[in-house]
Amino acid sequence: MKCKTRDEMAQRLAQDISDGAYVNLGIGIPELVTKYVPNGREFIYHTENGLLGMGPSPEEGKGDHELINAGKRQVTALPGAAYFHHADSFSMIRGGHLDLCVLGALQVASNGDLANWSTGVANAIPAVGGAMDLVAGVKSIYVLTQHCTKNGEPKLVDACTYPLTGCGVVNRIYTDLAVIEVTLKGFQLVELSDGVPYQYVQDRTGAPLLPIKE
Amino acid sequence: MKCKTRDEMAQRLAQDISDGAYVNLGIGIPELVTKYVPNGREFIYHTENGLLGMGPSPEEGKGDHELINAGKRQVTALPGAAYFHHADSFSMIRGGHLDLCVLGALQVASNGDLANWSTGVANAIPAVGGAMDLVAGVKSIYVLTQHCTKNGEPKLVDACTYPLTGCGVVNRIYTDLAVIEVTLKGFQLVELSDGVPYQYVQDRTGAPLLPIKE
Amino acid sequence: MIDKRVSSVAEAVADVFDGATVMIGGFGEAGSPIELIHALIDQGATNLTVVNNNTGSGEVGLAALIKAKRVANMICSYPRTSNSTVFPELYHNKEINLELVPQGTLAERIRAGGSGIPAFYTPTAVGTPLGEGKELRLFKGRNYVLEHGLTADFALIKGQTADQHGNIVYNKTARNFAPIMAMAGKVTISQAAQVVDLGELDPETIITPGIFVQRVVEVRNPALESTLVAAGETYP
Amino acid sequence: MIDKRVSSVAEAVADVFDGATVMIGGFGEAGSPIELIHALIDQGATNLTVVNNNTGSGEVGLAALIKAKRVANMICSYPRTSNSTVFPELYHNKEINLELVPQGTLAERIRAGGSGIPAFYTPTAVGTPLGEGKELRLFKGRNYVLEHGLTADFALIKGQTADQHGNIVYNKTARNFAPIMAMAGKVTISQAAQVVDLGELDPETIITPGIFVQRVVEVRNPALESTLVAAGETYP
Repeated sequence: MKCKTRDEMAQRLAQDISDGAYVNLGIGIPELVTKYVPNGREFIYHTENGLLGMGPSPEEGKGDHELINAGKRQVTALPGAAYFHHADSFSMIRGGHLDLCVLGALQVASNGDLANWSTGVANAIPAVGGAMDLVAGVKSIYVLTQHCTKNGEPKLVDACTYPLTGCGVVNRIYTDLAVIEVTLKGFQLVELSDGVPYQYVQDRTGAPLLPIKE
Repeated sequence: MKCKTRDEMAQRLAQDISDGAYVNLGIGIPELVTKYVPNGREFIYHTENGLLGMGPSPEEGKGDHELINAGKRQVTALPGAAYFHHADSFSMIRGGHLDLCVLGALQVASNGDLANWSTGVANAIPAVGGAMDLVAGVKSIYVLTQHCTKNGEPKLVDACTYPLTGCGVVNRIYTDLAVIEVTLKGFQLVELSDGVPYQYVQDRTGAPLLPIKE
Repeated sequence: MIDKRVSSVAEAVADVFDGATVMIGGFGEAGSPIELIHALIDQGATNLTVVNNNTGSGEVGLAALIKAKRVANMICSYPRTSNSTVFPELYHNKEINLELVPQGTLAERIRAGGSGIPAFYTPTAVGTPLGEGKELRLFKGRNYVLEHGLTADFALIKGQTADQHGNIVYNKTARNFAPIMAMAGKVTISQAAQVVDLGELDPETIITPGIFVQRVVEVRNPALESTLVAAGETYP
Repeated sequence: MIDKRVSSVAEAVADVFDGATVMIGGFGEAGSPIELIHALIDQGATNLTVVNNNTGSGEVGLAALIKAKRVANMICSYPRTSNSTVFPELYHNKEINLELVPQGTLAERIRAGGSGIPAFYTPTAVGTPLGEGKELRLFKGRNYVLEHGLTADFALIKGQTADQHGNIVYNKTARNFAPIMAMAGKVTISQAAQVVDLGELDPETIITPGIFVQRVVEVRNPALESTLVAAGETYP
């Protein structure tokens, strides 16, 4: 049984992105997707703070403090890039112009509900950023996450217990164990990681997992 | 008795525009205002089709077919000018960023209602352009018009009979006979053209005209 | 390699379908994508709903499309123009419907449509015939009408310079409705006088980012409506 | 001669009053008008409502303004940042109120405020805690929440190059909220690394037309938040 590493998860997801797609990558594991663009394809990255055509991090010392991504890290701008203001940036998001957003998750429910911005702890400072806009507006939402929390709790659940980011928004989930589609009937297994048994994944999933369609 | 000419009307109005004002001029008599900017003042002209800092017509043969004003005549762009798209242009208008709009009128009512886009004739093709946005959004609306129609009917009336452009929007009226402020009490005479008697103007005004305040 | 260039205006508009809503850029002749409109006339799609500020002039461009009776519904702010005889005739014969929208409301509806905003409130047209029948609502003591976002199956626009990603810059007041129509069109097609290599446009000065544009076609010396009208040209 | 230049950041913010709503540009350190914020700290206005995407970092700029207890209400999308200790402390002590707004809704509310749109509907936050208590409405079978336009008494922004009419261009992603805050501020004050003569900015490439800007002040070598924080600087 071979659970996928974070890099392998990102690589697997990248295979499902079509050539020419406009993509917004969340902070964390989703950023690894840029390392695994399949041969012959080109993706254009959008960062909600006002850049389309985002390139990799600059060489040490060659960056601009005012050329950053949504994670506030320095990036570069590729040929064909464009800068714009925040309202235009979220017009792209809310208006359905982006093809794909890849996000992390605290929980995903079998009806596609996503919780990824707050654990709802009473004393925590809430912070949402652009997550709610992204899930409400981008054509496809792929979640890239470990199948379970560090404590072994399922992240794929029957109903989210954490505060929601959006209702019925997630299309696909890529984990260390499997690729799962969110359908009207619930979680639909698409693919298992090498040698991972179905039951192993079902046992770690908090809702029924429909077996791979023949 | 000396009724003002169109040029004199425009010149009189121009005296009431403060230095640095952002001004939108309607088509027709209002365009004459640009000829009479008082010494020491500078106005910045906005044309709703996407230019701030509009200058005079180009020299014959030196214009650009795609540098036009709202009346679709060729104009020029002065140093400090900026181009923008239609939504931004009407953000300026609707958002109250323009100081003054000077418009012609079919009728102005004593409550500030303006009718200037349609005579309501059954078979006419209606056309409104940006007039309704301008009167709804610009800080001050000055009407520049002959006091009466060609048939001698009053244009300043108790209530408009033509379809409205906006309700309670007109601040001041500059005619060949007088300068009139629209107040909560109705038409308030501010100034008479040289030698024009009060009664002469009142006779040609379709609503009570409060005499000049002492 | 992402490349949105197509080789002809005919190819660019090939899939416009009967009954489509088509936004067409331009304010008067400034920004009017005449070559794309003429290609649309050749292409034959009919029963169109067209969104443009005006209705064209003479018998070229938008006026020619209307004269060819391809346009069932016209959404615009100012259908009367000098040299505009085509629209009035069809309108009086009840062969074309008109939805008259104040210019700023038209612009905002288009921008809203492209921005995923289904509806908004505006002070424009309150208490006028164009506000009649619309939902009124008070905010801070002032009345506003509810207006709805507007989208289109296709948007035809005219740029000055474009690249293969669909980034566009415009010429002066030819910009007008093009950037917002590009946002509101499901398929946005831009003609441009020049298509340059990627990286030649400064990312700081791009007006329409390529994400809003699906096809770009180079039309090197675009015709001007007024020149064609003055020459008595008609299309086809 | 129209000339919106003022000679110092102190003069630029002199009339900010207690209880004012102040929009402050910037996303993280990109576009943060640090010198204007520091001038505002010196100026002393208090009980402010501040609109910014974040809450600053370290103890300079916005974080320093908050630390000085001048900010009663914070409207932002992401109050947590690395190196952000000032806001959490005051928040936990209930010395500052937080209105949390999704980033795109925040941007759209600011743009609406500057555009004379009192309210609009958005799909963002429907069914989430941030949509609770808000008016819901169906359009074409989908639910949206009503959101209101946001304006400010003052907007403090940072440009790259400006002219005396207040036209502004920005540096890369420092643009972020500045153009829309300029629209929404009754008095918009921009610092700029360079103020050039009228006509030097290309009218095609101006991002913020001067009509949205009331004051411009040249700040030649603006400080960067991260540099100050790394150096352990505090203000005042």
